[in-house]
Amino acid sequence: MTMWFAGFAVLLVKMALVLGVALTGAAYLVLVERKLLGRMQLRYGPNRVGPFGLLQPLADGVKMILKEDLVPQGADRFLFMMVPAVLPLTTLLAFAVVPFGTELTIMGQQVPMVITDLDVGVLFVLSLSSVGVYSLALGGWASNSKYSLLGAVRGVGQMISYELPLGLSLVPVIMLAGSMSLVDIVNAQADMPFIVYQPVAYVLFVLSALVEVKRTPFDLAEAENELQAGFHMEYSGMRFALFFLGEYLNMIFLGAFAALLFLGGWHGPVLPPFAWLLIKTAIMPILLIWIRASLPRLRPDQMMRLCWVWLAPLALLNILATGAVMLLKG
Amino acid sequence: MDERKGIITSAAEGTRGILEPFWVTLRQLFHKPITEEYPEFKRALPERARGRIVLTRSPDGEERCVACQLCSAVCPVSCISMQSAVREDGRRYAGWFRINFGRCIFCGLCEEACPTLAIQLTNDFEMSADDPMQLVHEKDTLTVDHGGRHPDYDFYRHAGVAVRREPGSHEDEDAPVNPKSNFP
Amino acid sequence: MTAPLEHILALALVLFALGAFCALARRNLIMILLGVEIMLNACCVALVGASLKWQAPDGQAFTLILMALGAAEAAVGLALFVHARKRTGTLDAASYSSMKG
Amino acid sequence: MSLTQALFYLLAGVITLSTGMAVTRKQPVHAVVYLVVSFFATAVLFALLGAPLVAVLQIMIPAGAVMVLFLFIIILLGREAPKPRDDSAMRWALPGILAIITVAAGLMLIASPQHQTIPLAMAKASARELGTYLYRHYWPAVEGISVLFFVALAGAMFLVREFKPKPDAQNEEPKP
Repeated sequence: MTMWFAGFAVLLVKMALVLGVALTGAAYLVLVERKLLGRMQLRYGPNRVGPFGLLQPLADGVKMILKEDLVPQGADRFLFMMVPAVLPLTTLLAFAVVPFGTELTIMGQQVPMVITDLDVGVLFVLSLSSVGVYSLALGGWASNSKYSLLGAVRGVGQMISYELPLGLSLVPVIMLAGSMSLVDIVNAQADMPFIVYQPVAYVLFVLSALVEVKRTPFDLAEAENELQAGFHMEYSGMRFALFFLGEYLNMIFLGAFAALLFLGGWHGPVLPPFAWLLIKTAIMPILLIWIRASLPRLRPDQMMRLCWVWLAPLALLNILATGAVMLLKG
Repeated sequence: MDERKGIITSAAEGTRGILEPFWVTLRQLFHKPITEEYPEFKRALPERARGRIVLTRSPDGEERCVACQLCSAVCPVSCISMQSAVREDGRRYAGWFRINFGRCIFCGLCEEACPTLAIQLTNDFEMSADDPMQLVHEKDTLTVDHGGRHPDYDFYRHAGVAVRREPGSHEDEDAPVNPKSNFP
Repeated sequence: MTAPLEHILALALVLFALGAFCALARRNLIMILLGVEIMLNACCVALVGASLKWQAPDGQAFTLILMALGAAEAAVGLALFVHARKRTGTLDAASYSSMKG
Repeated sequence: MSLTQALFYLLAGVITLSTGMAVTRKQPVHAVVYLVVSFFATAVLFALLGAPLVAVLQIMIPAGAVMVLFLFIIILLGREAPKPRDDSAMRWALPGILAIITVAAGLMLIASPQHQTIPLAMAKASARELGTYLYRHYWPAVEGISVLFFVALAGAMFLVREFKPKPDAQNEEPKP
């Protein structure tokens, strides 16, 4: 019984740690994005609150909490109030299967550095990402606003379309690792990260991930110059902040996911495993910010065409090729 | 795809079109920002910039405003209000004068309407406040002790109060015409 | 141990009845299709329970096939509704009566 | 009563309640939201009944994809003007009675005294075993489903294509 309680306590501590790291990371990712975008556009970005603007996330948080929480007339009140929680919730749940390193030995006990090592980890993550679509669809619908509705229709269309290449791009990795558990997948990359064998899958994954987090050049759901702010236009204060938090958590999560599936997870020389994972996780958000600074927005039909004419068939061909090579090699 | 170009040329051009912006943004990342940071560095505003409204004084230190209500009438957002009063010597002035800067759009029409050049727009624009009521300025905060853009002009030297001097001795005034000497 | 098989089957039965009720009583085409989805879900519950009872993966395998079936059915059904709505401007099942003698 | 047993009855209650709410909602969006709750609870139930792969796929396909599709179509088609003749109690009576009779009969069968309950042991099917089993024994079904998907895709694309009536299709007389 004491063992059970100890296990439970360790689990709670792990959850608190992951929650704290993820939320702080998301808050500071906003700062990093604003700074980087600023420098890429020949300006400074936030530099007033604290040294180098380091306290800016705190100031943003205080501002968001103190802002008035508006519910538009004719809105579906209950759905409108509840929906912003969906996106951060699903993303934080997905962090439960992310392993942060090899096992840790505390007081003679082997403690795995993952909240739960699910047998079907990759599928779990994909299923949660498909649930995140609800925040968009319901948020846009419940606001009772034309722009929100149009944003929701576009966003749902793009997200359910791009789940296909996202899922299919991960199949070769699962085939190579022979398991859907993230720990097993990372352990299978001890010698060589999968990006070496699967560069096409990595590119497909990054492109689909870009669509899944709805960022430029695929931010059609919130295209400012056509739809004001799209599906979250009517939200204000902390509810709006929750949408934002969800988006940035999602960026970090996709970074961690790509690091685990393609870049070899925590494996790396010299530095401790956790540091390697952090570095590899940071690649994706910074890439996404860089893309945002560089490329203009696509048209909806161009985006759908990219998905169904190029990405999905390419992902299928990649699976076929991987299978053929694996068969030939035995 | 352009029909005159081959598929390889257009693919190469497309790839270049996608990749080149990345190089541009990366290069700019290491440039010095061109931002001029505001509270430390303030740009000199042009003379005619339209900012906070003031009530100026004539060279002898008297208020220029004669409370004629023209500025209030012309104001498109109706942010100016006042009450006129008359001094014992017949000189008019504003009993109270109020501008609601929360509504003011700084269009400058009041300045154009003013016959005495009393109301003027300055190039001070830093007037934010926590409370909207702090943006309602009264006469004591509006009045300044100089003549603004026209330091030498004095309305009462031309008109306004009862004429005390001989005709023709005022500023810019020609000698009165003698109607009897004007016959051909 | 978990609950007895009978209780799982009872749950599946209640769900199936609810789905059938929805498909029969509602007039909105979307609600009818939702009823069908509920019935499919009830079948899944029964199959997974049975799979646990006999310790055989057949039930779970069939659940997967049923899910795929449900997805295909929803896709075609909803495409039909979009088509029908485009031509007639309504989703009321009672208004599709042009074949009535 | 063990923890898993209590969890089962809790989930059964949630599923029944939310499905019941879904069936009776006027607004299709609310019905879909309740049904999503029901499907989520079903997914947890599957995990409880030793089917983790099915549970995850339950979240992914019915709760994540199909219901989003429903929501998408409802949003796309927009709100309809309320009909003069709405769902009345009379129209619901017959299906309701039929459903209640079915449930009552089934429950009586289950609760009959000569029938003894079979408690289930805990078990868990691993994803790998289930996949192997599926492809070894039911590969024709998997192939059939994939063909069905292809046909469904083609059918859906055929149905929602731009509807252009030919200008003179009806008036044109067949030439002799």
